[in-house]
Amino acid sequence: MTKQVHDALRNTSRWKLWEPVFWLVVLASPFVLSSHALIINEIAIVALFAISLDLVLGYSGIVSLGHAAFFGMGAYVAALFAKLVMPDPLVGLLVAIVVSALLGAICSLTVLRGSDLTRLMVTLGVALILLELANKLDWLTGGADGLQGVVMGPLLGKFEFDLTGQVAACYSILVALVLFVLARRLTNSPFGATLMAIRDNRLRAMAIGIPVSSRVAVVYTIAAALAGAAGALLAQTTGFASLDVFAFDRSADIMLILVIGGTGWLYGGIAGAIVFKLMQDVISSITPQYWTFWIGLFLVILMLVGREKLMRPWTWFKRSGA
Amino acid sequence: QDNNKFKIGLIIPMTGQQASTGRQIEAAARLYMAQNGDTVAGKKIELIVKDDVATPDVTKRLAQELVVNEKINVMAGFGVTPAALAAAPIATQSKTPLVVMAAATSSITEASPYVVRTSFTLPQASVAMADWAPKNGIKKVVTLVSDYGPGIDAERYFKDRLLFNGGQVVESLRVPLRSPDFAPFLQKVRDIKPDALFVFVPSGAGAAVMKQFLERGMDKAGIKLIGTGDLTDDDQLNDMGDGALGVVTSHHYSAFHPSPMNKKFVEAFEKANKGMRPNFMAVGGYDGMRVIYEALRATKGQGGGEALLAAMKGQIFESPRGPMFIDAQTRDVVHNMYLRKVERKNGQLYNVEFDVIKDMKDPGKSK
Amino acid sequence: MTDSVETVLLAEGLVMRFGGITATNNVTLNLKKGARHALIGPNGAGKTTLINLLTGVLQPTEGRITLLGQDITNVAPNQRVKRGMVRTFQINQLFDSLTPLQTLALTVSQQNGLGTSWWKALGSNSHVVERCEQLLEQFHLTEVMNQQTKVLAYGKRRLLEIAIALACEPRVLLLDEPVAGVPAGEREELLQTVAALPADVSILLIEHDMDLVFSFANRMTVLVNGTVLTEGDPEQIANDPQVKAVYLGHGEEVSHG
Amino acid sequence: MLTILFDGIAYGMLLFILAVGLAVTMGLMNFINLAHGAFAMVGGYITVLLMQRLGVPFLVCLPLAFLGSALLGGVLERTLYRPMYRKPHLDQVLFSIGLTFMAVASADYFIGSTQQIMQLPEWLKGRTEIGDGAWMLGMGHYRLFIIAVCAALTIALQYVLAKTRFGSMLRASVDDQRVAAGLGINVNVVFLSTFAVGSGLAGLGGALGAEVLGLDPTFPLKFMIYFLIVVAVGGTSSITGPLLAALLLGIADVAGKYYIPKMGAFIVYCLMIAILIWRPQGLFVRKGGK
Amino acid sequence: MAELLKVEALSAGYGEAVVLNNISLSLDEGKTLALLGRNGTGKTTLINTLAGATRQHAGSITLGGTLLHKLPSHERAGVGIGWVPQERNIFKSLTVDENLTAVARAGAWTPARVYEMFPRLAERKTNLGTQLSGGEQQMLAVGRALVLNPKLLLLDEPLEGLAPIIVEELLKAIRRITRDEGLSAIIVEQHPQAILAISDSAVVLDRGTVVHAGTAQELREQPALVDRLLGVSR
Ligand SMILES: Nc1ncnc2c1ncn2[C@@H]1O[C@H](COP(=O)(O)OP(=O)(O)OP(=O)(O)O)[C@@H](O)[C@H]1O
Ligand SMILES: Nc1ncnc2c1ncn2[C@@H]1O[C@H](COP(=O)(O)OP(=O)(O)OP(=O)(O)O)[C@@H](O)[C@H]1O
Ligand SMILES: [Mg+2]
Ligand SMILES: [Mg+2]
Repeated sequence: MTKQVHDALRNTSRWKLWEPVFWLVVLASPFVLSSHALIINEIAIVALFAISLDLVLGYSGIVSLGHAAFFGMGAYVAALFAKLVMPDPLVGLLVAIVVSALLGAICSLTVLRGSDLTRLMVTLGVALILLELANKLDWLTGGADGLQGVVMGPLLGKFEFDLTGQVAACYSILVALVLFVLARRLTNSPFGATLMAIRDNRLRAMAIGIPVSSRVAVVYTIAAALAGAAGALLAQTTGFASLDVFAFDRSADIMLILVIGGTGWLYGGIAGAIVFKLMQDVISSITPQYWTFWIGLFLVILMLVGREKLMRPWTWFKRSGA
Repeated sequence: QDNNKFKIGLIIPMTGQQASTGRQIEAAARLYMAQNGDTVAGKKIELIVKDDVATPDVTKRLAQELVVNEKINVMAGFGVTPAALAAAPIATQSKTPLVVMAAATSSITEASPYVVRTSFTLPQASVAMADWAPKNGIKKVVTLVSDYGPGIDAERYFKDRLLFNGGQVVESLRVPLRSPDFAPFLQKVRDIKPDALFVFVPSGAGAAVMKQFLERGMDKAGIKLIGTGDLTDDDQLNDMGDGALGVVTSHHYSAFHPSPMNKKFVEAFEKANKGMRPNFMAVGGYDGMRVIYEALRATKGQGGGEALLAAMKGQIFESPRGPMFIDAQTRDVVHNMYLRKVERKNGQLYNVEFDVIKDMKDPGKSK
Repeated sequence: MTDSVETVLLAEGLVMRFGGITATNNVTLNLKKGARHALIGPNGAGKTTLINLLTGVLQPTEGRITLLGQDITNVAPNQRVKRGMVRTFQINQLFDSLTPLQTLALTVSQQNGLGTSWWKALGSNSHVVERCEQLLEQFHLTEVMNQQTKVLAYGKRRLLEIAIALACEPRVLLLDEPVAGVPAGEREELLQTVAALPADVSILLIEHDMDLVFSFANRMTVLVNGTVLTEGDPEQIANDPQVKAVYLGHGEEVSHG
Repeated sequence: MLTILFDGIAYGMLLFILAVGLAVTMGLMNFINLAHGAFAMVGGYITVLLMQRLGVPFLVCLPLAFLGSALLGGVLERTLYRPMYRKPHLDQVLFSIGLTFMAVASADYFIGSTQQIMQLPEWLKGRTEIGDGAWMLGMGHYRLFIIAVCAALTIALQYVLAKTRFGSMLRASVDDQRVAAGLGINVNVVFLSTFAVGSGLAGLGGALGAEVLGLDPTFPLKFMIYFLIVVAVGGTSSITGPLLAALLLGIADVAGKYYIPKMGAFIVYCLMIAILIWRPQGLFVRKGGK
Repeated sequence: MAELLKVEALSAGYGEAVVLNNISLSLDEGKTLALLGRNGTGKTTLINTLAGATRQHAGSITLGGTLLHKLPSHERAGVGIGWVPQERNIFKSLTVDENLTAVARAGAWTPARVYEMFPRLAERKTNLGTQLSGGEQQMLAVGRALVLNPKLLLLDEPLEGLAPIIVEELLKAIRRITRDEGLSAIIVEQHPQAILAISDSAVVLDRGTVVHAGTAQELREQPALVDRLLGVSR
C-alpha cells in the first residue's frame, strides 16, 4: 500500500522511456540535418523561452504578455558583455542569466496582485518601457540600429560559431537541455506542487500555509533567468542584439507557441516551438505575403477542435460527449 | 550545385508594418526580370523571396540559410536598417555581395565591404532640403522626425547643413515610431511659429502628419511643410487629397520624373501591378536588379562574390530616377537630388521636380 | 470548563465593516485548549466573516487577535497556519487540477517545511508518504486518490476539503459547516473523525444541523447580527428563550431524528 | 494650454470609441476577443471604400460601418465564437489572434497593403479658435465631432446596461449560462446581440478613427495594445470606467508629449503600470469590490 | 384535481453515461412531492432534466398539457418551471435585486413580495451575489425561482445551510404557497422527516430508478421503511 502511494506520487517525476530517446534525437539533429542547423538553433532558443514562460503561466497561473523583457535583457547583456568585457560565450551566458534574474526579482513585485488582465498589461508595459529605454540609451545599445560589432569568442576556446550554424545549434540545445532538466526537477518537487496549488486556488493555498507572494516572486525570478538565457543564446549565436528582442510581437509569439503546445507541461513549450517555427518557415517560404493567413487558420482550427482531438485523428468522426 | 543557375536571395518585409516596402521591391524586381529576360551570360537567374517581417534576427538567419543551403550568389532587399546591418557580417563571412534596395541610414555601407546600395541615403535627401530652404526664405525651422535610426540621421544632417547655410533649427522633436496621434507635437510647433516644419516619418505616417498639419490650420498660420520624399510617398500621394498641394520635398525619385525611361518604367509597373504606382522603394529594387544583372554580364557568369562586387562598383547608368552611379570607393549610390512640389497633373497628384542638385554623394561619408 | 484552562485563541473587540454593513460588531471570542466549541447563529450573522477574520483572509476594521499568547492581528494568513491555526471552507476550495494524493502530499510537505525543497521529487520523503496514506484511508479517499479533484463526486470533494485541514496538523481547527451536502447517514461519522483529534486540539465548529452541534460541542457561542448574543454550555443554550426566538425556533428541528 | 486639454480629450474619446466594443465583449461577456481590432478595421474599410469608390457621404457611412461589422460579428458569433465561450481564456486569446491574422492577411489580399486615406467632408475639416495666448482654445471640427458622437454613445450604452433588464440578463448569462437558461433567459440571443453590438461599436470606432490613426491591414495588431490598456486601466465592469480611463490616458499622453516630448513613449506605459499597481482591479470597479 | 406534471419512461445522463433509467411519475396541481434517495442516486439529475439543464435521452415530460421535453431550457420557465439548483448558482456579478429582476416574469410573485418573505434579503438588496452569506444565497435562490411565477417549483436541497428557524419558516411558506396559490413543488432533501411533513406524495430513487412511490403519509408513519429505502443503518 505504502508503495502504491509512493509510486503514484513518483510516477510523474520518473523519466519515461521516450524522453531520453527524444533528447538524443534532438542532440543528433544538427548533424543529421546539417543544412537546417540554423532553424534548429532558433527552435532550441524559442523552446527554452517557452519553457520559461510555462513556469510562470502554466505552472503558476501568472499570465504575462511581456516575457520578452527578460529575453531582451539577456540578449543585450550577453551582447554587451561580449563587446565590452570579454568574448567568452559561457561567461557571458552566466552574466546574462544573473542580470535577467535580478530584473525578474524586481519585476515580480508587479505581478503579485490583481487580475489576469492587470498582469497582462503590467508585464506588457514593463517590456515596452525597456524597449524604449534601449532605444534611448543609444550610446550603449546602438538604439534603433541595433547593437553591432559583437564578436563572439569560440565556445570553450575551441569551437568557432560557423556559418552553417552547427556549433550554435549544439550550444543552444545543450544549454536548453541543462535548463530543462533543472526546470523538470523543479516542477516535480514539493516546491513545484505548491506552485500548482497557487495556480488552482490562491485562497486555499494560503490557508494551508503556503506563502503565496514569495513563491510567486521566486518562480518569476527563475523564469526570468531562463528567459534571459534564451535571449543570451540568441544574441550570442547571431552576434548582435536589436530592439525587437523586447518587442510585443515576441512576447505574443511565445505565448502562442506555448499555448499551441499546451501549458503546464514542459514538453508543451518544446512541441509548440517545433510546430510553430517549422510551420512558419515552410509556409512563409511558399507564400511570403500571406503566410499569416494560414497560421491564423491553423490557430482557429486548433482552438475550435481542441488540441487533444487534433492530435488523435481517429476520434474526429466519433460523436462527442455532452 | 546547379552550375547554370544564378540565385538572388531577396530578403524583404512582406508582412507587418513594412509590408508595402517589400511589395514595391518585389514587384520592381520581377518587372526588371520580365523586361530583361531571366538568362544572363548563360546563367538562369532565380529569385528567392523571403519574408523577414523586418525583424533583424530573422533576417540574419534567412541570409545565413540562403548562403549555406541555397548557395545564393547575391543577397538583396533589406527593408530596414537593422535588418541590413544584421545581414552584413554574413556577407563579409561568405563573400557574398549584398545589395541594399531600401534601407537608408548612411552607415550601412560601412558595415561590410560587400554592401552595395541602390536606394538612397537620408543625409542626401535632408541636406538637399537644407540647401534649398534658406534660399527660399525659410530660416527658422522645427524638425519633427520618427525616433529611430533614419529619423535621427535626417535630423542631424538637416540641422548641421541648415546652420551652415545660415538658417536655424529652433526645436528638434522626435516622435515615437508608433505614435498614432501627432497632435501634441504639432501643437508645439504651432506655438513656436517657425518658418517651416521639416518632417521625416516613415512612409505611411506621412499622410497622417500632413492631415493633422492642415487640420491644425498651420498652413494658414504661415508655417510651411517641408521634408524628405517619404512625406509625399508616390504610392499614397493620390489619396492624400488637395491638402498635399504645394508641399515641397527633396528626394531622388518621383514617378513624374520627366524622362522617357521613367515613363516606360511607370507604365509597365502600373500595368503589371493593378495600377499601383511605383515609389522610391520600387526604383531602388529595379536599379538593384540592374546592378546585379550588369555585374553578372561583366563577369561573364564566371566570377565569385569578389568579382561580382568589383563589377558592381563604379557602374554608371541611367535609372528611372535619372543618372546614377555606384561610387567605387564607398559602394554607395550617387545620384541627383530633386526638389519637388506636389501638383495636380492629368487629374492626379504628383511630385513635380523643379530644381536639382546634381550627382550628390552621401554626405554621411565625407566626414 | 474552568478559567484555569489555557486560552489558545482570543479575539477581542473584532469589528468588520463592508461599506455600510457591519458584519461583525465588537465580537469577543475565547477558545480554550482542547475545546469543542460551536458557533451558531442565523444566516448572515457573521460567522463565516469571523472565521475569515481569524484566519487573516480579511483584515478587521478594529480589534485584536491573539493566538497562543502572541498578537497575530497583522500576521499573514500563511504564517497563522504555520502557528497552528487551520480552517475549512463553507464552499469547497480545492486544487482542481491536482489529484487528492498530490493535494495531500503537497500539504504535508509544506507542513513539514519541505515547501521550498525543489530538487527532490514530491513524495521522496517517506514520512510524507506515510502521512498521506493515513489520511487517505481515514477519509475513504484511497480509491480515488489518482483522479483529478475536479471530477470527484461532491461527497468525496467535501471529505478532501476536511482532510486537507487535518493534513496541516492543526492546534486550532476552524470548521465552517463541514458537513453541508454530506448525506444524513455519513455526517456523524465525519464529525467523529474530527472529534477524535487529540484532546489538546481546539476546535471551533459552525453548523446549522442542531443534532450534530449538540452531540459535538461542550461550549457554544451564539452570534446574531454580528454581535455575540450569549455564550454557555449546550444545556444553557438549548433552553435560552432568546436563542430559541432568533435561531432555534420551536424546537421541532432539534428533536427530529 | 486649453488646446492641449481639448486635444487630449478628443484623443481619449477616440481611444474610448475604439475600445468600448472590447469593454463590452471582454468586460461583460468575459470573452477575450483580441480580434476586436479586426472588426474595427472592417468598419474602417467599409467607410473608406464606400467613400472612395462609391462616393457615399461620410455621415451615411458611419451607420453602415456599424451595421456591417455588427452583421459580420453576428455571423461569426453563430458560427465560430459560440463554442469558444466555455474554453479557457488562453484558448480564446489564441483563437482570436488566429482570426486577427486571417483578417490582416485577407485585407492585404483583397485591398492591398498601402495605407488608406480618407477625405472628410468640408464641414468637418476646419477649426475654430477662441480666446488668446495661453488660454487659446483651438478646436478641430472633426475632433469636436468625435467628442459629440462619443458622449452620445456613452450615455446610450450606460443607459442600456445599467438601467435596463438587458444588462442584468447579459451579466447573468455570463455568470452561469446553464442556470440562466434554466431560469428563462434566452442565453443565445443575449450573447448574439451583445456580440453583434460589440463588433458594431468596434466598426464604428474604426470608421471614426481611420481618419486620425490611418488604416492599413496591420491596424488590428498595431492598436491592440491601446485597446487593452484602456480596458485594463478602466476595469471591465462598466462603461464609465473605460471612458474615464481613456480620457485620463488621452490627456496624459497628449500633455506629456507636449510638455516633455523627450519622454514621449514612456508616459502612457508608466502611467498604466503605476495605476495598475495602485489599483490592481482597474481604476473604476463596480461598487462593493471584487 | 388536475394533473400538472407527467413524466413517462424518462432516461437521462451525462454524455454516454446513463444516470436516470425509465423514470415515471406524476404530480397534481397544488401538491408537493418529496424526492428522496441517497447521495448520487440521481435526484439532482432528475431535477436538472426537468429544468432542461441535463441532456435527456428518452421519455416524455408533460407540464399542464405542454410537451416540456421538446422545449429548450430557456422556454421552460415561460411554461411554468421554477428551478432552485442544488449549488444555488447565484449570479455573482449581479446585485441581489438584479438577481431577481433579471429573471422576473409578470405575476403574483414580485421581488417586493420576496423581500417580504425574506426580510434579510431586503437589507442586502444592493450587495453583489457573492457578498452574501451561504444562507442568504439559499434564500435568494428560492426567491429567484418564485419571481418566475412558476406552476411547478423544483427545489433541490433548499434547506441546506439555513438556520433552523428559517427552515421552519420556509417549510411553512412552501406549504402555504402550494395550498393557497395552487403551485406544485418537487423537493429534494437530505432530512426526510422535515419534508415528508409538508409533502403529499413521495418518490424514492436508487441508482437512477424509482424504488418506491406512494403517499407521504405512509412514509411518515413508517420511519423504518424510510430508513430501509434510504439505506440508513442505525
Ligand atoms: N464582501 C462583502 N461585502 C459586503 N457584505 C458582505 C461581504 N461578505 C459578507 N457580507 C455580509 O456580511 C454578513 C455576514 O456574512 P457571513 O457570511 O459571515 O454570515 P454567516 O454567519 O456565515 O451566515 P450563513 O450561516 O448563512 O453562512 C452577511 O449579511 C453578508 O451579506
Ligand atoms: N456533470 C456530470 N458528469 C458526469 N456524471 C455526473 C455529473 N453530475 C453527476 N454525475 C453522476 O450522476 C450520478 C447522479 O448524480 P446526482 O447529482 O443526480 O445525484 P444526487 O442524488 O443529486 O446526489 P446528492 O445527494 O449528492 O446531491 C452520480 O453518480 C454522479 O457521479
Ligand atoms: Mg457562513
Ligand atoms: Mg443532488
